[in-house]
Amino acid sequence: MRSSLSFVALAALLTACSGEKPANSSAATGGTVILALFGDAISIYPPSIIDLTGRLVQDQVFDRLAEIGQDLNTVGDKGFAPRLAKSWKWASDSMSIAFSIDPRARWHDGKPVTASDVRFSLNTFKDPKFQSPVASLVTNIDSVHVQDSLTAVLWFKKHTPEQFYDAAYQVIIMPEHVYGAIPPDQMRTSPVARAPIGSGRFKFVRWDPGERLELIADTGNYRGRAKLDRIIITPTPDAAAGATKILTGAADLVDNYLIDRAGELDTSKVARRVDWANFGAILMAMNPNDPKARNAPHPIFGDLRTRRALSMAVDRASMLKNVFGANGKLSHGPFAATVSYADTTLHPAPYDTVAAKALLDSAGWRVGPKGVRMKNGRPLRFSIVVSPSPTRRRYAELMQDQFKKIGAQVDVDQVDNATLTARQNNHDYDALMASYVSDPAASGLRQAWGTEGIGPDGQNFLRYSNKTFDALMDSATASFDPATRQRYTSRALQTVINDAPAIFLYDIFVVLGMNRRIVTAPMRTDEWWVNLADWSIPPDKRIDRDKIGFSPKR
Amino acid sequence: MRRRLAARLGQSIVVTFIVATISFFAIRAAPGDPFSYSAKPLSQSLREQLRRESGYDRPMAEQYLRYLRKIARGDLGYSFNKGEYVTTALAQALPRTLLLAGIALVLSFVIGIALGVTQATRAGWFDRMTSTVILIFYSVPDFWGAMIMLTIFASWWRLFPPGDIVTPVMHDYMPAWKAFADRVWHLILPVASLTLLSLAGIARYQRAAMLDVLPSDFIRTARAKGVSERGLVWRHAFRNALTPMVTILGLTLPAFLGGLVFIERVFTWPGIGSLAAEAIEGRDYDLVTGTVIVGAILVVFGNLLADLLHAAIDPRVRE
Amino acid sequence: MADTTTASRSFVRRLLRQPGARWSVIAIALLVVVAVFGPSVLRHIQGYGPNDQLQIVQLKNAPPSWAHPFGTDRLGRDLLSRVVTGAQISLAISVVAVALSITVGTAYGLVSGYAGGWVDAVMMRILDGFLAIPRVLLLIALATMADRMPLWKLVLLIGGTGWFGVSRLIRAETIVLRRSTFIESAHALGASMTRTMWRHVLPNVLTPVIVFATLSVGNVILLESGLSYLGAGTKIPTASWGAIFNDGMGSAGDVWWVLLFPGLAILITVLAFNVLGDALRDVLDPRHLHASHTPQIAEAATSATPEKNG
Amino acid sequence: MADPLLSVRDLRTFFYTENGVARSVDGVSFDISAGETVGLVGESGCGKSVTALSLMRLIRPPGRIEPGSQIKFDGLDIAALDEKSMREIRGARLAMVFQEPMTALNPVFTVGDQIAEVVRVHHAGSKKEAWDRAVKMLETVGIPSPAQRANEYPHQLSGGMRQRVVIAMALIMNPALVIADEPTTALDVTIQAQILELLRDLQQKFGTSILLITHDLGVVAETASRVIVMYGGEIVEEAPVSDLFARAHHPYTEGLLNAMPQVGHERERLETIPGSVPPPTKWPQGCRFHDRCPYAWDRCATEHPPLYQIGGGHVSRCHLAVEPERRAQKHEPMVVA
Repeated sequence: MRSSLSFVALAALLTACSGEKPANSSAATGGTVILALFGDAISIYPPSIIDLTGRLVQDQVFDRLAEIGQDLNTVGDKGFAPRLAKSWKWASDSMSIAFSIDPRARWHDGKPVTASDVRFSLNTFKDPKFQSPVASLVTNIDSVHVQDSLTAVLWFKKHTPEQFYDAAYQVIIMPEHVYGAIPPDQMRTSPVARAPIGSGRFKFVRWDPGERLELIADTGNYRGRAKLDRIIITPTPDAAAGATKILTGAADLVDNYLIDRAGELDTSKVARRVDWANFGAILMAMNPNDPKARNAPHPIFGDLRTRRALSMAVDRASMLKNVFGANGKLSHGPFAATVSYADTTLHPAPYDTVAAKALLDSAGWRVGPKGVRMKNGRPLRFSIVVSPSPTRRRYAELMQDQFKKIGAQVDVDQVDNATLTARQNNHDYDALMASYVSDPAASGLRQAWGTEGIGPDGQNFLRYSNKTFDALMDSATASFDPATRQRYTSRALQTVINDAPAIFLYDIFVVLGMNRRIVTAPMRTDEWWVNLADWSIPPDKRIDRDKIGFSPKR
Repeated sequence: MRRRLAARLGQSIVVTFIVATISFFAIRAAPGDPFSYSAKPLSQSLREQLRRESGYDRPMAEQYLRYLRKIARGDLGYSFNKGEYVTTALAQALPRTLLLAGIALVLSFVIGIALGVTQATRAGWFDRMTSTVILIFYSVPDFWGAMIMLTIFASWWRLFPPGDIVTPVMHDYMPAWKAFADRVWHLILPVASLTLLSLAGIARYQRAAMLDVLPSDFIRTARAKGVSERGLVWRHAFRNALTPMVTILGLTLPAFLGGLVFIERVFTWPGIGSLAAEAIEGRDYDLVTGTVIVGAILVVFGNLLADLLHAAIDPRVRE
Repeated sequence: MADTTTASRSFVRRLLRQPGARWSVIAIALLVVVAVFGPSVLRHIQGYGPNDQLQIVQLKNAPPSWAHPFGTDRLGRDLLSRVVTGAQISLAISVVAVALSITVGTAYGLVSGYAGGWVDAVMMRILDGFLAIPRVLLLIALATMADRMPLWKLVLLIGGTGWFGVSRLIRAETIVLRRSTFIESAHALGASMTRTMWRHVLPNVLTPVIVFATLSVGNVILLESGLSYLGAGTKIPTASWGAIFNDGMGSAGDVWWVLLFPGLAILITVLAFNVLGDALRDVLDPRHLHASHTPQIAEAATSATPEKNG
Repeated sequence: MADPLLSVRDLRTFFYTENGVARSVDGVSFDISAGETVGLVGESGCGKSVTALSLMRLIRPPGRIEPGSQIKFDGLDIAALDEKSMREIRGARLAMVFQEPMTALNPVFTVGDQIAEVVRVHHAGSKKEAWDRAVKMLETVGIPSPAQRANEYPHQLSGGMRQRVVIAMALIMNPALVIADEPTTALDVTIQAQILELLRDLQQKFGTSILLITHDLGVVAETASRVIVMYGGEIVEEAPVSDLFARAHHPYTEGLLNAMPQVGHERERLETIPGSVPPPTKWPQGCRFHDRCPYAWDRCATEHPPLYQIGGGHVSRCHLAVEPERRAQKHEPMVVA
């Protein structure tokens, strides 16, 4: 293990020596933007990226074959914009698509992008050794045929509405000559995985974990030079420190401004407020199984009446007001309202403590001494596992008191993120405050709530399983008619809501603190950073750090 | 003297190994291993593979021996969360911590000692007032004190930057003198917070030590020789009161490093303290033991240094 | 008998004559009264408890008023009843943890000092190891590694990491006494080892231990708040002062009451215990620093003085 | 007779403590001539040491020399001198040898350094000259290989050696008066004799006056020409040394003499003065010794005796001077401890 690592260290040293072309900023381009993000990237090697910071870096440094449109349509290729593929051609039977690589596209080390890079990337994403979280999404791609150096033909196992989305969007194209040299099982500890080389409009410069990650504009990029010169990411886990940084101008963007203090941004002369809703939603998952005896039903949540009662016991609207003031967005069900298949006519069971108590009575939970309900000598007591996120913790605390009022005793178990992930993966919890990012595609819904998503590599961590839902989703995803798809999807969503496997609390709503000198480009619902290369800083507003250009460092 | 030094050195190494042992077992007393808590989604089979590779499937005794062997070689393991060797991460963080802690330590001792001596020799309102202020600083939680400093001097009154070691980006493009000034500018708030919070304890000890020494016979002798008050305090009493202070220096080091965890956290200073907090949160086992061992080495060798200083000051312990 | 009462009376008088001691004794007495009776009295008067969320929308971060003299927090809980309950919880945590530290430390020191030889050497090296690890680091490591943390576990952790200094002190005193003749004669008379320890060693170390304990109480309150700040404190919604303070962080600057009142409570309490500890030390043991009878004890005494975070 | 070197008049030094005002020295008057050795004796707590410290102006708060006290030394009124001028006198014209050689020396400086410091603070030479003088002085006080010893620290020297160092420190500026406060108490008997011998030699050599403070009359007998006995913050008897040993007048002096072991006169046991010195905050009414006095009668409890003249240079503060017949009525003292 040691010797192989020193070998890759040598490789990193060699790549680090490749020169960067000095070029100065002009009226049109220039500027350094400092992003104070909540967390540092865990990984910036595309197949193993799992966090938002990592995705942000990936989306600047790498390209896909085609980019999803602003409307986030996932069916067919409507709205998709060319990226590395300057064009594509569907086979008549739709079982394959031929992508023509943009001949101008170059990797950041100067080598041209080729069709075999596409094949390499797809194989890498599918390789189980990499443990890619998207591996299961690309199973429908059968193989890649390199027709010529600039034409890659992707073959599919079956014709599905979202096959183009799967192929063009889910797979990040990576240079074979850089990553292919390293055996998959060594990628984890390889320095190459930490110094990415891609084809995006920004190129990677350096990463000092926990401190800063730096990207600069790729001046010769085939899609045009980024308008900014440089992006610096500084992890700022302390939200109060982040707020201070943005208000003093030490940072240009904070991705999760303290919601209680959002008013400060409205009055600041330095920073402004940008509201951004994404595909995320927060729910309180109720484990259907007993965490101690894995396959037995959960002694409390195994009963639908109890789950529904608990859902009705919490005043979601008031909690939303408490946490987000007037700005919050109430969840409608197991989806974020921003996704294309969302149905905002759906609603979880209403807040009704009387009904909730009656339901609990009917489920056999009788009020016992000290006001805690009992059934067969067992108290109605469970714990909610929650990460240190201030809003989620606040929700857990609010619910704790509301559950108490209907006779349920709740412990709030605050754990660090690592523990939360571990317990979520091991199903070691009663209830758990989880963030749930809706896939823009309806097929993702099937992965997240369908029986097929259950399993160690699946996304249905809740292990929700309902045959009706599965059948409805099968019908929805098989249909090419949007109206029919939506009808089936809505019914499937209603099925989940009726089963109350979780309490659907709120759609994630983020306040970005942004320096006033920055002119942003359109932000997409799933990723605010997606057009970062088109953000700019007007010449008259540039400050010292915007003017340094690419002049070599001291 | 040389033999004593050798003995103390040997003792320090033994203590370091004991610290390594303590952290080894303390961490293994917690449920799971690094791979059951990894933030990365790992499949069961990969987890097993990693466990095998890192030897977490072996009996505890064997793991312990392997671990000791590694430590003796100076290999503190690999951080999976940071993706680098623990020694690399520590080598990066340690100079920053030493810079911050070193300046603050020297300042808090110099100011604390000066204050303590002045208090001890100036009974009355000055002593009472400073004692009260010092006691208040001593009774304030470290992180609270640091946060107040941050709020006042970085948020309200924007005199100093709200964290980081240097101005991000711009630092690299500054001329040498400006880069130096930038470094100092970033150091002021964390150093001031750390100094204020630790000098309280030192001033208290110094005051007590001076009050202990001042009534001594040899001070009276010196006075009878015609030595001035200043000579009495700063030459005769001070040298003697310094002896217990050197012991205090060694003993306050752990507390000082503990305070550093909070200060580094509040001022986003990426030193050993931040590294430790990060490692603990991420259950980065090797990194946790690594930071604890390095912290202990700092303490142990700080004590050794204190011993040498003690001998330099007090001829009675020199033989 | 009369002798001891006059002795203790003059002790109290001397203690109260120390600067600030009178003030700190009053403050601590008040705190104890508040801690013991406050929570139940308040609950009786107000009709709700410290964890009850009164109105999560209307009463979110309400400023101090007649109904809520300390204001309310962001969950619409009455801050006065939380701070008062916090007095009970925080004082209980510190007192129990300190008692635990002293018990463990005394036992360890006695055994080590009495056994002597290689047992002592090994025990002392282990102690050196513990003393070399910053306590905060040790605590957060243990606190975050151990998953769930009810109150008793927190107490166990804090108490379990606070005994190193005191056991050194006890050991030093034990060694001095073991060597001294009256223990030898006690042995000659056939007194058992435990009896010897109880009768002779403990009374001799009582003074530094009392001082240590007093100063430790303030120190533990600081530690608890520090742990809460790092997110490793007691279980939600337990109203310890550290937790209340932690709840208040992240609120806007105009919601000053959520930080001020718990902060003041911590500051005043720690200050009172520190002042009292100082006064006790000055009265009980004027030669506290280095003028002790043996250098060994002097060093142990300084190391046993609880350092902030130490 | 020429003006005495030191002339103390009505010296009163009080300490303002929590338990009341301690009148440790309460109206003491005496003279010392140039070249003379005077012994000042009494039990501890009688005010001898405070008298010595008052002469050096080394009384620290809460103590102070009361206004009206007069200490004329070498033509200067020490009691009224400013601190700076006083510093110039201390160590130079007026020096002191302290009781405890163990603690009187600063443990962290070499002995040579500490002796040379006296020269340096009085600006009597360069650093080098001061050192050389210190080494020479060490030789003078009889320390072998002084150049080497000068570089040693106090803890490396024996008790007797250390006392020699302290004496060297006192004498290096050739002062007019040396106050030696129990210079031999902490030493064993053979060393004691050596130190006393040394003091005598040095006095002859330099012509220094010495105020020798001791509780040991034997020491006085060997060294001093005149003796002052203090009790209760007052002088109770003063006489030439031979006079005092032959005709002690005050019952307290008598008690001290009886408590003295005498060579050749093997006694069964030494007599002790019954009772103990009362605290200086509570001197008894009348004669301050009356509760311990074997001759005390009612007058003693009410009337404070003045210093009666009893012979040439012999005074005593005892009513026996006017009612000598009472000496026959010896009885048990009123207070027996």
